[in-house]
Amino acid sequence: MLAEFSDPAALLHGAEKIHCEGYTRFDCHSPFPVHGMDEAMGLTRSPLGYIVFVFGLLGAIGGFFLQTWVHTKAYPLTYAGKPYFSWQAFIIVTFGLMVLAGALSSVLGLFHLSKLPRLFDGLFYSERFAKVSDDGFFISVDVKDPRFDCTETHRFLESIGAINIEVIKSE
Amino acid sequence: MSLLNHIPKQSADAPLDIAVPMFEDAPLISGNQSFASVTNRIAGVVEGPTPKMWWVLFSFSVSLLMVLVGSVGFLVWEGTGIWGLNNPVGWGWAIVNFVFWVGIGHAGTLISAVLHLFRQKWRTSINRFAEAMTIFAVICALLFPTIHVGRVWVLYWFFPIPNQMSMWPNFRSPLLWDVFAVSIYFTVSLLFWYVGLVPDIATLRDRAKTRAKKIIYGILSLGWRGANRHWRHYELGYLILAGLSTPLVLSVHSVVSTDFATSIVPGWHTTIFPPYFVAGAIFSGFAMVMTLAIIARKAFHMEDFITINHLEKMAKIIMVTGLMVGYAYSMEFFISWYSGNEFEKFAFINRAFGPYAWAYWIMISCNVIIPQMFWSKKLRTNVAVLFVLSIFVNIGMWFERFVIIASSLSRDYLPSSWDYYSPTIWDISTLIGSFGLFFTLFLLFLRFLPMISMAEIKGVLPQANPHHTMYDKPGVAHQSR
Amino acid sequence: MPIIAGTAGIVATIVVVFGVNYFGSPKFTDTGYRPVQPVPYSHKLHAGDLGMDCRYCHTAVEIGAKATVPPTQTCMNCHVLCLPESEKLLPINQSWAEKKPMEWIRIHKIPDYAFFDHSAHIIRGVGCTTCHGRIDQMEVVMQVQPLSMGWCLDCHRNPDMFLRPLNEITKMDWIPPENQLLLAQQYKIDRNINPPTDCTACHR
Amino acid sequence: MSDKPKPMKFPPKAFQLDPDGENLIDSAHGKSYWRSYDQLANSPEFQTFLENEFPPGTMDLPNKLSRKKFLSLMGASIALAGLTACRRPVEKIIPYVNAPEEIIPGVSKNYASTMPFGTNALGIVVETHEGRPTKIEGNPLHSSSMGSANAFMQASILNLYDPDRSQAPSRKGYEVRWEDFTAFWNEQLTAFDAVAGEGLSLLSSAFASPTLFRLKTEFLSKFPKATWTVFDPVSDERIYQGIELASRQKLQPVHHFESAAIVLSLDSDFLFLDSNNVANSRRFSQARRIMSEKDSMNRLYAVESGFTVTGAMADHRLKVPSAQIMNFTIELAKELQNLGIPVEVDLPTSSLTVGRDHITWIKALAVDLATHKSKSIVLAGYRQPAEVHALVFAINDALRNNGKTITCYHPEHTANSSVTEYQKLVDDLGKGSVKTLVILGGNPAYTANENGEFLKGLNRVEHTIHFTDRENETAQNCEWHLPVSHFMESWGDAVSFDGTLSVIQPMIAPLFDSHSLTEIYSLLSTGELTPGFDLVQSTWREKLISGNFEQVWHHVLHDGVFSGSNYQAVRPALKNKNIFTKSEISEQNLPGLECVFIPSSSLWDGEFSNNSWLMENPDPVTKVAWDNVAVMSHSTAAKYHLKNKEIAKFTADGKSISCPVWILPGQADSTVTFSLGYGRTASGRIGNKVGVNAYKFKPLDSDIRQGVRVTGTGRFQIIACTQDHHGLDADKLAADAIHKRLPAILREASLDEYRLNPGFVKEVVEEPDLFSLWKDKSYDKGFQWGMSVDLNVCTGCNACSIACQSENNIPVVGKDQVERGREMAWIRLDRYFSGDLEDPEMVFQPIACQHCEMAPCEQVCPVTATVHTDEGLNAMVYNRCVGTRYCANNCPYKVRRYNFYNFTKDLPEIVKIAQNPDVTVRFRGVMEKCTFCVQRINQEKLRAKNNHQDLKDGDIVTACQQTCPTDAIVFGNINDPDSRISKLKKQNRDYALLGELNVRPRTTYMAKIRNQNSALNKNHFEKHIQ
Repeated sequence: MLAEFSDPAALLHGAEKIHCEGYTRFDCHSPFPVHGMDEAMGLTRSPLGYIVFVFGLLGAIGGFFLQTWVHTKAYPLTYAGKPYFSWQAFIIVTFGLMVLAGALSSVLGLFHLSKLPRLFDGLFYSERFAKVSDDGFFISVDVKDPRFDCTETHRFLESIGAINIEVIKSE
Repeated sequence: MSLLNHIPKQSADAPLDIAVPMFEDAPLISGNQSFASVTNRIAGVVEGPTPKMWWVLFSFSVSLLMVLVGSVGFLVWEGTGIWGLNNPVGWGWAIVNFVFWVGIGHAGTLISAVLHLFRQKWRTSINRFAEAMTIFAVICALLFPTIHVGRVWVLYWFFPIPNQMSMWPNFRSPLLWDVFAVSIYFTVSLLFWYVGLVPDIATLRDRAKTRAKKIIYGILSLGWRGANRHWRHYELGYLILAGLSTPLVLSVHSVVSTDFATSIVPGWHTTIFPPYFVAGAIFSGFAMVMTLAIIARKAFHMEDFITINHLEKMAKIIMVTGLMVGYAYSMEFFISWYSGNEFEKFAFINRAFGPYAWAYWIMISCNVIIPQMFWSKKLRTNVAVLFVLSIFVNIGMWFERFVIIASSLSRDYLPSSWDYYSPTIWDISTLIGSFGLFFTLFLLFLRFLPMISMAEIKGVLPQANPHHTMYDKPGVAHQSR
Repeated sequence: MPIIAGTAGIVATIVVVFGVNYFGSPKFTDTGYRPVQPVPYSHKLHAGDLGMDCRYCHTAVEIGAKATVPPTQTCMNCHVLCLPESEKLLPINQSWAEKKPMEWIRIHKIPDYAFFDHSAHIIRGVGCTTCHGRIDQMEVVMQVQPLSMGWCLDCHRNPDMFLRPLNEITKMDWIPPENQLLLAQQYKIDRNINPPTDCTACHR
Repeated sequence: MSDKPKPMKFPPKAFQLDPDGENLIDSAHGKSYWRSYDQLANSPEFQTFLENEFPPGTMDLPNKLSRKKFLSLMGASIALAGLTACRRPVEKIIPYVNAPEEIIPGVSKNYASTMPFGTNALGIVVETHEGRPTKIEGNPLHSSSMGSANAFMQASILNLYDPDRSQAPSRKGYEVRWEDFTAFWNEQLTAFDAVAGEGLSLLSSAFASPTLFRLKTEFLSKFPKATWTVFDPVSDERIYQGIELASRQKLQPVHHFESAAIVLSLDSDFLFLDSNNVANSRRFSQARRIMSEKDSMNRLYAVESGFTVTGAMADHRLKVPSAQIMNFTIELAKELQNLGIPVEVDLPTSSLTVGRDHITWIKALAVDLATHKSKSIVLAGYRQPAEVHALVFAINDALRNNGKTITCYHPEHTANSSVTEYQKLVDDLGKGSVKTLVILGGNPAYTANENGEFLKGLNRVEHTIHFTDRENETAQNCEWHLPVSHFMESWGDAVSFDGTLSVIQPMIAPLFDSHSLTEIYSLLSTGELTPGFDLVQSTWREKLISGNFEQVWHHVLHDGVFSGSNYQAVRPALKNKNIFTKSEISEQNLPGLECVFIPSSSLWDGEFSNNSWLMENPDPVTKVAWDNVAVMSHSTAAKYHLKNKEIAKFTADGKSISCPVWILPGQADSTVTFSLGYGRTASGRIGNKVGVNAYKFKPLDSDIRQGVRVTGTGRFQIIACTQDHHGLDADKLAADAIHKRLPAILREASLDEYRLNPGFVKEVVEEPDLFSLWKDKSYDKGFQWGMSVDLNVCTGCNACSIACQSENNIPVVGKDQVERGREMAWIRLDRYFSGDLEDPEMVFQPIACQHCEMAPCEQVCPVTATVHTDEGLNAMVYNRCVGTRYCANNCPYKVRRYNFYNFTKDLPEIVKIAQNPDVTVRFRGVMEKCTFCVQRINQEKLRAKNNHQDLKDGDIVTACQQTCPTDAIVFGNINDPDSRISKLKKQNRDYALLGELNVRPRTTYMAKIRNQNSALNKNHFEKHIQ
């Protein structure tokens, strides 16, 4: 069930209310991130940070060990009379690989967490929903939500100031 | 990773107008825009018919691109001998161009990442094509080290790939650091750019008329639904990327500078190089953004989004970094004198008064003297002046690299091996050609992707703030739509 | 989904890298090279069944860089008497009569910028079969080892298993005895063996 | 090198196709192949030709051309038969049909032989691979090379493989066979037999060879009325005349510099271009070399007009126009007489006004000579008139040097050049009294065609027959042209100045349809071609060797010399008081310039003009390659408003020449020096139309032309100069920097200063205490290679750089590339001037890779193409190089050379054969540099190890060290305290160039010391210029 709201503020209040009402499987859609929405929907902080941290660390360690191995084990050669293991020289590449691993993991991670890519979603059946990326503000409630009841929810959404509500049947 | 710890608090309830005081005056977006109007204006550019001007520019830059293809082809066929290089001067225009393009490639990520971390909202209007510019500039930059080697076909030896020779690259070589730094910088910038694009591509998808567009944009937008369960990860991910790119963007040009700083050539061997190169990079980068921004806003009537106020802010940054660069120039002289090292001393005196004096003084006037005009608000806010000056700065910065490389190499330790370096037609054609590559890519971007981040613009409109005073009395909101 | 994409990407790169440098390497491209020679000369017959010593034909192997392919002369030493009429030998007889050199097809080849010296290895006690395989069992000779730089280095770094008593250099069926590692230590001292891994050892 | 020279009974067959090399000629396809090179390049004959005849490698892909393939199995060839196999191109192995015992494929053999040079013989040892000569070195047993070789000897190997040599005889431009000529000549012989040779004239170059001399005498006895003229454009004729004038004897002087404390060189370049220069250099250096401040060294005074290598070595140099050397000598003689030295010659009155302080100069010099009786040498250059040489003889006689430091010999078997006879011949030609003219070598149409008289005369001759190695200017004007073999293809013999006999033995059968001079000489008298081997042997059997011939002969071939064969020294006395016909020698200050003509340091008299190595080898003094220039002083140029590189027009006596000006400090004012040998028109692909033909302006009977007027044309010429002399341009900035740096770069002191302060070398630059931030790699085990260069004896003669080029397959890049600063020389000679601009001192510094222990180049290579070996070599792995050129940028010595193009691509097949199979030929886009001759190191180490020996000090000799005529370069194991190298490095003159950079070079230099006369001393740390 998809309910459109007039503006970010309305959406925010709507979200707060429906959250208090005890709905869980609902989501708010807006063309840009609305501030305070996470609290309104009672969402916790994204775990992405930890993922990136771990991968970044792996990248760094891997990079450093690669270089150390190459110059001390694989084929130890003398350059300019310097020691085989000269860590100072390895720092830059280590750092680079850390950033690379971090960046890749953060991008892959964020899409993974937000269950994307998902090229086909029920919501796309709605005509109005196209506005979501322009200036539409919506709340969608999933049928699977325990509190979901077609008429109940409809009335409730109206009560929290939703304009034109529609029911999407994704078969 | 201390960045991550303070992120949630900020991202949650950061007051909207945290913007640094100097930017408080004047609204970020003029013309009393609404969400819809933003979308229409920006997406309109992509959806509307192709302007004649675009075709003219495009065909021009493609022909330049052909020049590049030609010169590179001949280079690979004949060998690096077609360039003006000689024995003392082993690096010429190719490396100059490389450093020049990398420098330009800095502004984009800097604007997006650093200014994002500092929550400089005014960046939203320029970050998108600044990022695009970065990526295309870095592509040009990567081209030069690739083609300047003697045997392009064995270039893969640069990468640690297991092979039947059981040979590995030399991780001690600054050149290898370079390869890693720049290619990683390219990858990260690309990711950063794409992530930023996703919501806007979704917009294009939703507005697409033809089926083809629907499919292409549909796939590219990965089924973005603007759901808050996306946004929450998205915002953090974007922030982390910014957090990662910030040290990266600062490191890249530092690494590039180590090519010179870690070698023993007098005039290269100075510890001041990393900061000085970074400052120079930002300097030239912003100049290039300025140039492009002015063209773009004129061509597509984006005055409302890229306001004079944006340009002025960039002008200020250019002036500041210009002063840094100027300071570095003077410091080089001081240190070489203070070191008492005969070779160092000569290297710099030779720069200013030797055979390359002409280049040196072009550099000084373009990079240090001319930017001083930005002290006057009048010039700072005059689009024409800004445009001309930004081009001067670009020229100046190219010459900076030329002076550093050519003058230092041409006269180093043993006078017996001194020799003068002058480019050949092929050096020149390759440089010109690289601009062709750059502008071709850039024009394609302007045509097929939103040049300004709609989502972010909307985010900084006053009515985007649910806590905004306008929402306290009912009805106002409706007017605003 | 992105995880899959990510891992898939990584796996793909690894596959490509290793694929290329396996299928592109001499190990794949060169080992097993077995061209047809102008004369169906059988090493199996001569070196194997007749048990001729390698050095009867490859004379310079102990003194020079090159093992040397024998001149027609060498063939004729025997073949004026033994089966002079065999049509297999026609090209040889022809070459001898017309003083036209034989054109054998080269099998074992290392790049021009790598300098290999047979005498250095033979005199240190590296046997023929180590690099050329069981020639005595080859009707038609083929390359059995990659002769790649990595392969050379493996032995130069740890030659122990390949050092022999000097009188068994050309022994085809030599296999390292149980106490090989011990013997190797002794050989290394006696023959002053310390294989270089410097670039200049082979490249100049 | 390693194995002792071997005797060789028969020329090894380069063409194994044919065991009894009768139809070598046919098999070589010489004519067809070389005549139409391009069309035939892919024809089947060409293929078989290469496969069978030429050693392999000649068929390699151009960009991977590798001499190593020469070593491929049985020294036979590999032909790429196209990509028939799916995985790699099929390669053919082509063994011999029957193998010569001598040759072990891949193992080089050295043979002793002799290089005839004018009337001298230079003993050489030739390195051959599969019967293919690749490298020439001096023969230690031979008195005139003493183990060393100069640039000409080194480069003569390339003349052998010169694709522009003529391939077959021709008559009136049509190709013929030798049989045709012999037939023709027999007719001639019968005709001339009747008239005892009336109207038959022969013109040959000078030679010193028992066999040739025997054949010449035989010929003249057969044809008493025939004339045999001997002529060379550059010869010592006047020296002999002078000595004869004074002593009434025909004598050949040989100078023993090793036992001379004082040497005075009057316009003589005895260390570089005058005859016997190799032996001179070696002997001179023996008296020059010092091991500590306690040793004494000789003192060299040079009086000359143009700066020469000898002048650069001089402790005191006085610039005097060549024409006034006579006045100078007279002044000196007078001064000596005043000092009571009995110079018993009636000296004419003369006056001399040159230099600022020449009076004091002469006084000081005279005193020095007077106090070193019988321990000094005075010698004059061949350019000086006979009187000067006579006077010099008298002076030496008075100083009792004759017999002590100078020995004289009665030259036998020698035919000396004579201008007067040549002029007489030209007159005869003009008169038309010559019916048949036979020219044996030489190129008079180019070298001696004053006013075109020679050619005019030539046209009046019925039959002209020219024997030479190529269709040169003379050949083009002759009826018959018959190719002469290179000395490495011929049997012959030669005798050196001191009479040492040696045999010329062929290293390879003639590549083309040619015959040796020996064979040709006998052909002329007998009318048939006798094998050179028999001719030489019969000479030796009859005339030279008494006793067991076979045994002695074997030794002669083996050693390259007939030991104990040298002449008896004679002790001539001064027999003639009135040398001078005139009683008054006017001060020869004619108006206008004095032009001096010297043989080119690269092309000699033009003989080497098609030799690319020499052509690209910069002149030691001017550093100009690929051109000859008119050298003049700053003030002279200023006086006539001439700029550097400006083309100036010189005119005198109705002759004129246009030549680019080259301003050089130290040239005597109002004198100009021209190099001969350039401006050839029929030399070959290298030598044609390069530079200016100075012979056109040179008087036939003199090397000096006076009263020359000059005007600038305002046009400038591009000159390929390997070392710009900034100081001379208006570039004050550079000049200042250079003279600030020079004292540290090239450390130098006078002997007195050195004795006063033996440690001066270390004090020149204050080095910060050098430490590194990491634990240094220790190089204390095994061999640790190092090199030491003694600047005190290095003359800057360029021999090392040609030897290096020959040993290491260094490509020639051409004038354009040299001009763009892309020359490839691995070892270059840096030349600096010090002192004041008008009268400076010149110093040389050979610079090759210094093999730094902390090499900046290694640090920066991204692909480990250059790393350090455990033996301290800075290894350059061509095949790993990607070509970033970063290493070259980071090399403070700028010794790394980069292959900007594929420089070996267009090399004619035959030239590729000259290359060293033990060294990779570099491909496009890779860096290269001095390797300390790592191939020699490896070979010697392997040889020692295979023979279970220890490597002795001196076993390994680098190419530059081996050839150095002054033994200035020493290479060895610095880890062995007893090795020569480590002893040298312990000396207090030892210093590391740019040592303050803490790169720790393995090559170090020994400071230059000038043994100055305290009466004329100059302070050495004054203003320097380059």
